[in-house]
Amino acid sequence: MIAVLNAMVLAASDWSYVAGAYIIVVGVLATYSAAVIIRGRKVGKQLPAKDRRWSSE
Amino acid sequence: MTSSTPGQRAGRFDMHPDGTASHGSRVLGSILLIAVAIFLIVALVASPPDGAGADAMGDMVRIMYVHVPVAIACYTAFMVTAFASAMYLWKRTEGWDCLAAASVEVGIVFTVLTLATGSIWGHTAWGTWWEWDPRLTSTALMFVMYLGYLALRRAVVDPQSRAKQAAVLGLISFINVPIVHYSVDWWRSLHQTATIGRLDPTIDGLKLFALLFGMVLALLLYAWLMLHRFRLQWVETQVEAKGLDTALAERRAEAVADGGVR
Amino acid sequence: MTNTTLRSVISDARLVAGKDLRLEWRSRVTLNQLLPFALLVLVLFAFALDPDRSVLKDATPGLFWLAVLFSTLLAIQRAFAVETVDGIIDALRISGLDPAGIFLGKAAGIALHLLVVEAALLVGVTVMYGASPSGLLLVVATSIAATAGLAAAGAVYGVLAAGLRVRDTLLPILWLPVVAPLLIGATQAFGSAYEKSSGAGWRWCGLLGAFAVLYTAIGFVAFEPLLEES
Amino acid sequence: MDPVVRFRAAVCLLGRFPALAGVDLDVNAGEIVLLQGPNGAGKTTLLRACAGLVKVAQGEASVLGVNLVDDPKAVRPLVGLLGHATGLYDDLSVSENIRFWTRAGGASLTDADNAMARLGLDGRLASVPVARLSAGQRRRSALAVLLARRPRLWLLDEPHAALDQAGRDLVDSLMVDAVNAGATVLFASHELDRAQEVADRSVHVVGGTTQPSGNVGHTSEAVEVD
Repeated sequence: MIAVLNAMVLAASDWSYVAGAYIIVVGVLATYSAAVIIRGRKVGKQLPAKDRRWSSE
Repeated sequence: MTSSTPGQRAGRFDMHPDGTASHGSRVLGSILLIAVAIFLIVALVASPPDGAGADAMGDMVRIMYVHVPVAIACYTAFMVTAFASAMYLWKRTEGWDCLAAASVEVGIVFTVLTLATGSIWGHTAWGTWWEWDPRLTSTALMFVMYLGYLALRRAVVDPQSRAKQAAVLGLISFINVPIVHYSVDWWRSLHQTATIGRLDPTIDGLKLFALLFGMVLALLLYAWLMLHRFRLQWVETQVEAKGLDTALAERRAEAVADGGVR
Repeated sequence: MTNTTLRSVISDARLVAGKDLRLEWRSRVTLNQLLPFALLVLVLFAFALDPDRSVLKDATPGLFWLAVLFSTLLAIQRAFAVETVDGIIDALRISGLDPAGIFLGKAAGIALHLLVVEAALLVGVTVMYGASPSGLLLVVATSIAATAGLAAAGAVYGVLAAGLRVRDTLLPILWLPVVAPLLIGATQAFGSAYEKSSGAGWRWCGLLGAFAVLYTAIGFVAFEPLLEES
Repeated sequence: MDPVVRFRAAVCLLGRFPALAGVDLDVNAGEIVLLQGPNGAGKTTLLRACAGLVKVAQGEASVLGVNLVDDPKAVRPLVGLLGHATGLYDDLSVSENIRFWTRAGGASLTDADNAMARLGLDGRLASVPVARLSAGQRRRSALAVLLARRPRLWLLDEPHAALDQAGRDLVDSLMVDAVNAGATVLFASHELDRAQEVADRSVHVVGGTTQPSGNVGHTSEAVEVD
């Protein structure tokens, strides 16, 4: 794993580091947001809408 | 954008009827989506590479624009947890407990990102994926500490016990963060060699703007994530507690079933 | 008022610590299990590193405190295992003992056990690693300060985990990151003590003392709510 | 005079389970009251709530003038609880255990010695580690701790369990002595024949609620056997 990473790194320029960092940040945040929203929908089904104050505008 | 009747305006702008979204979170989320796009353009395209002096960072400086903001967001998250824990111990209302729990989870996500971007940044500076840099090391310890917080929450069954124990732990953990940080700092400063130094580039102009933009964006992202995560935590607590009326009725029914005795 | 409270806290602490020492005297868990374990860790370090003494000798401060840290985990688990069987936690809550007194007593009991372990380890590293300290006073001061910190933090996290089914696995992940500063400080202080340059060592020793004071204060406040919920 | 124990629609939760689902109970000073009811009815939780060990989540509850909803801890020094568990350290001897818990409660060692003598633990048994005791002997030791602490309200959960004939007689006489000395006794038991003899009245606990109480003799048709 580390060897592969190192090989990639040797072949690449600064930009691959930068791209890696940005992809990780954006990717992790997007995945986590999606996970939270999906979990919210699943659990929310078990609770009537009147108990979720934010759902009624 | 009312979505009371599903199907009438079914589309991607409709809120999911069971979800944790609200009008406010929708607006904030839309703004953030646009802001992230602008930020990426500013940080990756518009801003110039660091190019002055012998230890210039070149394009690597761009990692700073995400590393520093996510680090700030993770410290903010744990600060919110400590505050919410203190408030829970004072007020004993479940909302504060939900806030503390939600903030730890979001904070851990930002901590992972801090460690990852810090490690990538470090690889160019030090040539290894991990160097015993004080900030990185103490962040890693903090990461484990808050994983322990979540593990404790999972281990306690009774909601009130869980809230109280977690609140105490949330407060103590926050006291630990600076202790760990400074002890690691002193530890490293004794062994500091010339090859290991933090490269702090001079940042100004558009670079400074990208950094500040990133910080504001990270804090807003934290706030938006918290809107959803807090509501999720709240719904989970309510679902847990919802059974009480039913449970009371069932429990009393045992007496009725047994009531022939009188 | 506060004076009498403090006096009752201390007398409760003496009662609890005395009970723990008596328990140890009857059961000999520390003597028969903790001490051999600590010395075993020293032997295992030698297997893992090198039979060549110079490596072991150089690493002595760190290895010593790692061995102490692992032994402390067992000591904490033992200290709270005796309190969580057969309704004893309930008895403690109802007993009229001041929770701060119970905290101090448990911490003092753990600390005394640790001091015995450390004395044995000190002999162990001298004999097996060939490392003898030049600054004996610093060694003693560091041991006392670090032990106080380890025991105080141990009592806080011990009671936190005490009532849980997963306590044996949860305690290390909660407690070890917290005492990481103690490992650093004690290792650095021992490093100076073993290399004759004890200037920085005393500063580290002061840090250890400050940690001990801080965690004693935390224990005074936090033990009561934790005892209620464990 | 206020009752020693006063519960009104009290609800206690164990986790999410309402072990008590609305209890009304009055116990007056100097009474010996028997709690009867099937297993899992909530008798143990009721006794633990009286001792300030279980929070009262809804309703009103006070014991010895202490409001259990606001400050359950304040009642603890005033009561003595004998639960299913005995609360003794296995590796310490009988006398060491009794002396430790007596001193913890602030009573004198003379109280501890007197209590041990009263329960017949002052002889050879005193120096035996608790781990080597029989279940009945452990219970006697726990009773000695309770006696030495001189509580104003005795809370006994199945005090007759695991005891021999002499031990049961001793428990009964302890309860009577306690009441004569000004204390009040609330106890749960399944051995109704014996319990009803010593109790002034009984209260039926079912499904986490209390049925209206009556005189012991009149509820004898409610006797259940498990």
